[in-house]
Amino acid sequence: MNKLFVSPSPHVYGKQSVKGLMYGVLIALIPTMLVSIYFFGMGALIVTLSSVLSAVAFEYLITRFILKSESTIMDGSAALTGLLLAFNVPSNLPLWIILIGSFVAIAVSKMSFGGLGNNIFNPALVGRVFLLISFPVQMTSWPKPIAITEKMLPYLDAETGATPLALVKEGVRNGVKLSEIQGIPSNMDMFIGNMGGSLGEVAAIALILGLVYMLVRKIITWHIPVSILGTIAIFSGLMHLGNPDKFTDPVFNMLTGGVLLGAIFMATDYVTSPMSTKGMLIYGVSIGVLTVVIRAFGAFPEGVSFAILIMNAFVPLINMYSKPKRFGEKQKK
Amino acid sequence: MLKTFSKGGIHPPENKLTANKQIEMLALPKTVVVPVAQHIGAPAKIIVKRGDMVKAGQIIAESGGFISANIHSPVSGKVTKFDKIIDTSGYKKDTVIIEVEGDEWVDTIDKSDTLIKEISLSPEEIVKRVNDSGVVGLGGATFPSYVKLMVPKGKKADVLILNGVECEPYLTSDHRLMLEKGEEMLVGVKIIMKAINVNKAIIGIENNKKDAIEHLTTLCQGYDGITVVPLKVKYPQGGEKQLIKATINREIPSGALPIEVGAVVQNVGTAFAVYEAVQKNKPLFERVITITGKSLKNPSNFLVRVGTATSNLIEAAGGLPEDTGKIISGGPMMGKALLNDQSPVTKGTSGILIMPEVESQRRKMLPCIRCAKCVSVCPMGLEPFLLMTYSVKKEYEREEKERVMDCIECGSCSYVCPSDRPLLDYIRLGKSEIGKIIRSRKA
Amino acid sequence: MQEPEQIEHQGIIKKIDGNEIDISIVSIAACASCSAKGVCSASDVEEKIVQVKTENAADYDVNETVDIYYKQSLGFRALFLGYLLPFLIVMATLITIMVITGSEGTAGLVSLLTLVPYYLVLHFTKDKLKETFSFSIKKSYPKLSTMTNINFS
Amino acid sequence: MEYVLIIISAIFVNNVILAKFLGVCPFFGVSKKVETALGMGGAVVFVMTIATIVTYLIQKYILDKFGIQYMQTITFILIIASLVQLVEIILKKMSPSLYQALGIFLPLITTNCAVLGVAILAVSTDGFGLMESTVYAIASAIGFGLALTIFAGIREQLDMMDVPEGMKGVPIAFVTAGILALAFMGFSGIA
Amino acid sequence: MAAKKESTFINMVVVLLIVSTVAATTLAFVYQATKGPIEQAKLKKQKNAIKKVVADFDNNPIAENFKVAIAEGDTLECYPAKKGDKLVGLAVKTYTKKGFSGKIWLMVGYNPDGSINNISVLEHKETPGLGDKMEKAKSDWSNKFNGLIPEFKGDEPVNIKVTKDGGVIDAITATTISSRAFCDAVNRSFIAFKNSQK
Amino acid sequence: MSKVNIFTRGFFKENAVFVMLLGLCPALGTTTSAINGLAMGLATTFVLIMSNIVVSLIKSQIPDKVRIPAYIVVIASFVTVVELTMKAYLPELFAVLGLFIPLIVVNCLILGRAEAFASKNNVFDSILDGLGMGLGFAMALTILGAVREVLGSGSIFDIPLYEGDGALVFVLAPGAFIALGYLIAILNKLTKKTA
Amino acid sequence: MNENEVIIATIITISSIGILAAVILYWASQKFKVIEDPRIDEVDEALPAANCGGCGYAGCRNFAEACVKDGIDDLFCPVGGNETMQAVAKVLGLTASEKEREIAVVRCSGSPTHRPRTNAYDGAENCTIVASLYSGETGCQYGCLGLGECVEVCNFDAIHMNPITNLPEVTEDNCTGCNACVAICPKDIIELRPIGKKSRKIYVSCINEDKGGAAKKACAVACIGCSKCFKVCAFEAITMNNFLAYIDPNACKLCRKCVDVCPTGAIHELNFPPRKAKPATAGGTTAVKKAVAKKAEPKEGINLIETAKKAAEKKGTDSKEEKKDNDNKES
Ligand SMILES: Cc1cc2nc3c(=O)[nH]c(=O)nc-3n(C[C@H](O)[C@H](O)[C@H](O)COP(=O)(O)O)c2cc1C
Ligand SMILES: Cc1cc2nc3c(=O)[nH]c(=O)nc-3n(C[C@H](O)[C@H](O)[C@H](O)COP(=O)(O)O)c2cc1C
Ligand SMILES: Cc1cc2nc3c(=O)[nH]c(=O)nc-3n(C[C@H](O)[C@H](O)[C@H](O)COP(=O)(O)O)c2cc1C
Ligand SMILES: Cc1cc2nc3c(=O)[nH]c(=O)nc-3n(C[C@H](O)[C@H](O)[C@H](O)CO)c2cc1C
Ligand code: SF4
Ligand code: SF4
Ligand code: SF4
Ligand code: SF4
Ligand code: FES
Repeated sequence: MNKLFVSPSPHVYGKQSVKGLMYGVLIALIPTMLVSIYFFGMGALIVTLSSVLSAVAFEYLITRFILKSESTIMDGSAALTGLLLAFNVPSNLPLWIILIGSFVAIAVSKMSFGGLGNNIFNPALVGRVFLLISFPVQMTSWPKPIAITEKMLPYLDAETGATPLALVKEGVRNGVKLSEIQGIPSNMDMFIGNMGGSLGEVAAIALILGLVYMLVRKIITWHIPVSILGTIAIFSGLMHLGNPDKFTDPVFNMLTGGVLLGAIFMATDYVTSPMSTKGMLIYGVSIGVLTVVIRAFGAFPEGVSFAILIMNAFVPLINMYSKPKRFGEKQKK
Repeated sequence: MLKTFSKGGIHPPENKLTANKQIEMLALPKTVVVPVAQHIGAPAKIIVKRGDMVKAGQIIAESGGFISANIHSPVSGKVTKFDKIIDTSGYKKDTVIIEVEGDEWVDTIDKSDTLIKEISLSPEEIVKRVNDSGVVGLGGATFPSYVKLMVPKGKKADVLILNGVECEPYLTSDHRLMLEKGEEMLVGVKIIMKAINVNKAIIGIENNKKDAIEHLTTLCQGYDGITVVPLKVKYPQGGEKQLIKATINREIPSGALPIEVGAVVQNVGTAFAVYEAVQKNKPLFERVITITGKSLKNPSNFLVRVGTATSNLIEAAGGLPEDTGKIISGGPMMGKALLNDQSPVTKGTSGILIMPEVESQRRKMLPCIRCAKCVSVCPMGLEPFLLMTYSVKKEYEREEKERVMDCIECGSCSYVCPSDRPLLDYIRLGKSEIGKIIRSRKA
Repeated sequence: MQEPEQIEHQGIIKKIDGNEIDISIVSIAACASCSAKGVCSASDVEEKIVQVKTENAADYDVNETVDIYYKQSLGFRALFLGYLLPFLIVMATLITIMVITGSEGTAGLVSLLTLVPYYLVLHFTKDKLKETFSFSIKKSYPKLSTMTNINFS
Repeated sequence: MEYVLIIISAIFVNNVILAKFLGVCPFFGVSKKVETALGMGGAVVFVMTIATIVTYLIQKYILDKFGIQYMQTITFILIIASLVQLVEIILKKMSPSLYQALGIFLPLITTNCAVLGVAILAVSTDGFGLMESTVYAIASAIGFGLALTIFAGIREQLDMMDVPEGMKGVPIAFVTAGILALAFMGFSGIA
Repeated sequence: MAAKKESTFINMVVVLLIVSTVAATTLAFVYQATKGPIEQAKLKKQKNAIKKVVADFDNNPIAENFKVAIAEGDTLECYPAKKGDKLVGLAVKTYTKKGFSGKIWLMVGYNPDGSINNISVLEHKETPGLGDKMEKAKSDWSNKFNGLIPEFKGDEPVNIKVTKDGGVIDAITATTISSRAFCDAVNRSFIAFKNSQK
Repeated sequence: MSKVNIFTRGFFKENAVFVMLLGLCPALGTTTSAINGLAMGLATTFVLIMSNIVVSLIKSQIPDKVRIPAYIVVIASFVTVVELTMKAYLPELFAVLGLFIPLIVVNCLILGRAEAFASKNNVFDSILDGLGMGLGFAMALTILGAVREVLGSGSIFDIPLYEGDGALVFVLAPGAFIALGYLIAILNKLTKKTA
Repeated sequence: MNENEVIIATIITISSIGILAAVILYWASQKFKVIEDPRIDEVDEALPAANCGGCGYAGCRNFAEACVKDGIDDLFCPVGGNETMQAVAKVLGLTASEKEREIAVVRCSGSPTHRPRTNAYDGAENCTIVASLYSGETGCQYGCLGLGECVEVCNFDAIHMNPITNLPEVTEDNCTGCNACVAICPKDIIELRPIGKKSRKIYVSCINEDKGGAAKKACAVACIGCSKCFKVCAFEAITMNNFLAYIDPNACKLCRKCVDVCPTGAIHELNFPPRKAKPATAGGTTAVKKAVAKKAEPKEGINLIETAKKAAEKKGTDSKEEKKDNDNKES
């Protein structure tokens, strides 16, 4: 007889693995990727590839030469961070800026904290916000989308325009009534992704497809995305009713500025979101509120990235004060 | 919607390979090795001498305290040796070794198959008989059953819940028992009801045993106050807290016993054992054991004498497959991995599972990605990832505050973790260290 | 919600008198982790004596290290009475007088002066407060490892 | 509205610690336990407010009156240092049990950049009267408490994590604070 | 440790009194000594600012300053620059509250014909790297204004506006808010200039 | 302790910013450029030396219990001197450093040195100590300022190094924290190796 | 206001504020007398600041407090040892009693060649967890589990796993005798023993309490309880209990007779000079040990002996495999 294995129970294991989950999210992002190539052409491809590759490379180099530990690049999380970072920047961003972004995401925000699972803040978003504040010019000039069937959009020197949110912000600041602002795409265009913006944030339909896929494969639960979207819808709806000239309507709010990308793919990042369902709801609602507040009153036209980062900081507190309901805990006193 | 418990739970592949295999008698072994500690609580004290001739059903070791149980000889033959034999934990424990000669039972046992419905004994007598017969819980914890039949002063039970859930994958011994000995079991239920003075009993059965549900539902018509409740298939529904929640929607408070919410839980096998003890005067020395495994030639349900070596069962089921990597006593979720195939089966053995080598090895542990899957499956509402961290960092004080002692060790968390973290291993470590601290605090 | 959180502080038993135990605790300054605290007496470490009543005083010995604890809510109540309530009173007075007289000087001065009666009230309710703020004591948990706190050296 | 803007600005947009760099030492020192951080925040609200009221009065009725504004630094520091001690003494005298409870709960409050800095900022901001100064002080203190509490939460979590050797302790705390400040920049422009 | 001095109430009070008095006295003298230079530094700063924005002059514009009302309760200070007796320019100290963070103070210099001669930034709190490009030291953006004569249509400025709003000024990249504020301050100063002509 | 040691330990072994983490507010708040950092460092050094001198001179005259208020008065006086002098002769720099000049008074470094060193040692040693500690502090601020300036504005001591703006964050608050964090990490690593 | 008035105003204000501050701060210092004994700080300074808890107190400072309060008669800092205690004594004006330094010895020599594996453990890598689950990967239920929890808890880099023997080894120079490893080992394998003259020690490197046959079957170098050493010891330093010999370090005169008679080589000698070559009379393993001991640097004693023993018996193909296994485990 061979030597038997002895281990404590349980002796069987579920099918999900870290790799599987990460690759699952990557798969869920494929539709978005395709739409972005459709509208932004070469740029989308180059930015995405360089971001993903550099993120993976940085992680490899850090594990190999600085931490001198086993390389972790195969688990897919670095690639995912790279991909999401790319989805959060304009498709005409110069290469060197992308490299800085993915370096900040991987080295500063992830590996400094100990790598996968240890970071407090969403790496891709830290990378993005770092870039946004460091290189505001490059980070806020968005190529105008052109369907690939008409013409393949080149990488760096595409014609640029503003995002719908920037248009609105600009207009409202100048006291123009919302209904009179020029150049806002139709809801349908926004739904399929025919508008200016970061390359992964534009295609609502593709993002929602990804959400469905992740829900079906039980990669994520509904709590975070639904609570974010619901809050944004209700909160911005109320403000819109209060002053339709100044505050945009809920549909517009949901379809623009990366709300979907943020709610579905970035706020749900396991590592940086709360552990209990109650916590997830608190987290989601807060992100929704912050997003609307930043959009309506702050300097930045879009607020999801900041809202998620700010709430990332609150996650330890949320975890501390919203424990799951223990079995046998006394019901209401 | 089928009833089930509200929080957490998983659904591992069921793999009930032996669901349709009738219970067979396993041939008597040549020798039996009977451990004196087969139950929770104090080990029993040996009362036979070397060389003594014993009959099946004869008491060979006496209960060693309030929480303890008598041990009876499972066979007839000669006591050849008292020895310390490596048990399932690898540590040496006291055993009685008996060389089998014939199969002579103690006279008082009614060996017939006839069903005796009449319950003639008084509750006190029932408890005494159950105690004398060495009946312990067959659901896995091997808690001396008579203790449970004595409702503590000031407490009142109003319902008896029968645990026919058998939520562990692979195992089918309770399932078969319910099908084949349903009538006897129901009488056993009646006896327990009488002992604890309740007039309501619920049999909880998971919906993957439709035949048993049907069978017992029909039989129940003849028994007042007993109902069958089909339950959604979800592990660990068999845990008593979960079962009580699922069937009567009551939650046992942290650290309390079922009686706190007026319930008593017994395994269906225990009910059958009670029937045999009370109506047939037969002590507990044999039980139904499932021997199963994907590469096993002939997975079966056997009626096995306590003390039979595991290897005997394996032989009877077609021999140990080449690719064996692990032998587990019990189910894959809660069972204990055996060091070798020599250890004897005990009253608590509900199954022997042979796992092929490819499935036996754990995957490499990765860092926790805080995916909260363990939190969402924990039926006790705990945060396993946190408990493990506290164990690793030896932060036992905080771990205690996170209610680690509530963990029922169901293993759902380890099962589901995508990072393959040995959550339960470390939680157990925490529980045992904290247990020590709590005891020292009381002392 | 959860079990009542506790606030704990380690102390050393100074005196045992019947079932009253005097425990000395060391309260450290906000800049406690500052590596210069050893040289900086502006941030003096301070010793305070806390009295605890307990049934089983017999279990404890003088000089034993013990944990004093009380409910977290009690801690926040102390915070409220000690700092927040006087703060609210000051603010209320400040606003009222500003609105009535419009004079900053008066408002500022009077509002600061309201602290005097406030503390007097505290003084007169001393005994009642003493009942409220009662601490419990327990044996120190064996510290098996010290947390990896930020190490300022 | 004026006040709302002062409040939002002082708590979020120009957070004393994360944007103005005042009181950084206690920020890194006290932020190990969330409850302590919360309590500290409450106590600082009181101290900062009282200190600001007193220094405001001194500035307006003594320094400005006699034209000796240049003595601001020396006066303020003496006043604030004594004030903090005075509060503790009075509390101890007046209600020993309360004082004990706080002693177990909170670290001592020391004068630091935050209290002095906020007092100076309050009196030197154009258009700030007593009310505005006071509100500003309160909001700054709340901002201080908020940053402290968030940071304490993060630190408690980081203690349980496997931060690489070289980054453990101070460095990672700074990086975390940096990213926190980055996140808080999202508030910029509000107000 | 050096022998510690015994603390008694009296000696403590006395010592502190002495320390305070000595400190106060010293400071008072330092103050006296620096008072002049401080004033001068302030003056020099203002003078420099004026010098930068208007043509050569030989008078003392600061001494000749006058206030001009531009709206109810809102006045700006003007400094006439003269060569001989001839007015060669007017420096207007102006501000705006529309900056990205807080007030911006400018010194706008006008030629007698109302065209802008030059502008210098006195004080601002705009973001380094963004809004601070309005400073001459950081970029020459503010030279864009030189030579322009602000025009108005009613109360609305016409040309001194960022291009986005229909004006002629290209905003500093990614800094529309500061640029806009800058224009606002300039327009305000022009009202003062015009009113001073009356 | 040797004189050399008294002087040098402030640079590395007991560096106020990198090792002892003292005076963090000015260290973060004024280091938007190397020159600002240097100026702040020197201002602090001046106060440190002067207060060390005075404290060590009057130490034996001060009753124990009022030494802290007495020291505070001394320190605050020198801070005011610096303040006035800067206003008079370096108004531009004063405008940049602003609030942090009066805040020198609460810099633990200064009170700490007065307490720990000057109140126990003679004048000469105290000067050395103040000089060492102060210059160490100034050095730290300059390094941090230089790093932030290079990364954030693309220049060093106002000398441009490359085209363009650099990563703006480093001039802003977040960059200050992050840069100091990594500087400390690197320094830890270096000192550990040599040790 | 003219200049003189300014000066006067300054002086008056500051002086009055100064006096106010003096009064308040004086009052404060009266109220908050720091009762903490300054000697605590000094003692604390003298301590190694390892905060290891080896002294029985939560940290060095607590220990310092205890020293100041209770005197140092019953206290000992194992990390700093006698030197530190002298220093502490000096601060307090007391005298410290000399205490012999103690260091950890590992009482198990069941390397894989001596103690075959009977099963493969595959759970969390933590000795305590294994111990609570079952007896371990070998037939000996007493022996070292080899997962190195003792290594993890040592703050002084004094104990390491030898990848070949899969047993922990103590680096005597680093070991402070802090007791951390002793306390954590779930099998009670590690013992603190006085360092002995010239660091020499003789001890039974086994804690197997089974009868000889069973013990020998599980592990070739186990103490089989044959009592030979007991009989040969002239100083009554050896006791027999449960088929296991124990050598009392205080009674042992380091004569090494017992080492020679042990049939399994379970008695180890540490840091002795090499012996003169003598015809190998005792069992094979002992002979090997002796032969090697000649070459071995005295300090490394057991480690080298073990390793060399291993080398001598290298016929076993197992060794390579084992090594690989260990490597895997450590990564
Ligand atoms: C000390 C102790 C006392 C118990 N007393 C009772 C009892 O009075 N009544 C009862 O129904 N069960 C009693 N139990 C049994 C438990 O409720 C439970 O059924 C047993 O531990 C096995 O449960 P498990 O198989 O779910 O782990 C007791 C258990 C212990 C450990
Ligand atoms: C996770 C878990 C799963 C369990 N599953 C079962 C089960 O499937 N069937 C069962 O009879 N007992 C199961 N038990 C044991 C029950 O909790 C309980 O102890 C038993 O039903 C009591 O009956 P007994 O004393 O007659 O054994 C389980 C316990 C736990 C903790
Ligand atoms: C931290 C921060 C500081 C900023 N500072 C300024 C500033 O000083 N001036 C300014 O006009 N815009 C500033 N902005 C940018 C504005 O918020 C906004 O992005 C800009 O006005 C966009 O307009 P534009 O691209 O159309 O110019 C800042 C943004 C951030 C995040
Ligand atoms: C559902 C899901 C969402 C994720 N979202 C992000 C993300 O927004 N940003 C990111 O850097 N990594 C994301 N990751 C990858 C991974 O969790 C991340 O790199 C860790 O934060 C690194 O520790 C995501 C992973 C999953 C499974
Ligand atoms: S083993 Fe314990 S912690 Fe894990 S899921 Fe089960 S009850 Fe929860
Ligand atoms: S399931 Fe595993 S990876 Fe997920 S939170 Fe729990 S321990 Fe961490
Ligand atoms: S000596 Fe003890 S703790 Fe160390 S490895 Fe062996 S069993 Fe584990
Ligand atoms: S080997 Fe053991 S006794 Fe020696 S220092 Fe390490 S942990 Fe302490
Ligand atoms: S320098 Fe320490 S708090 Fe500001």
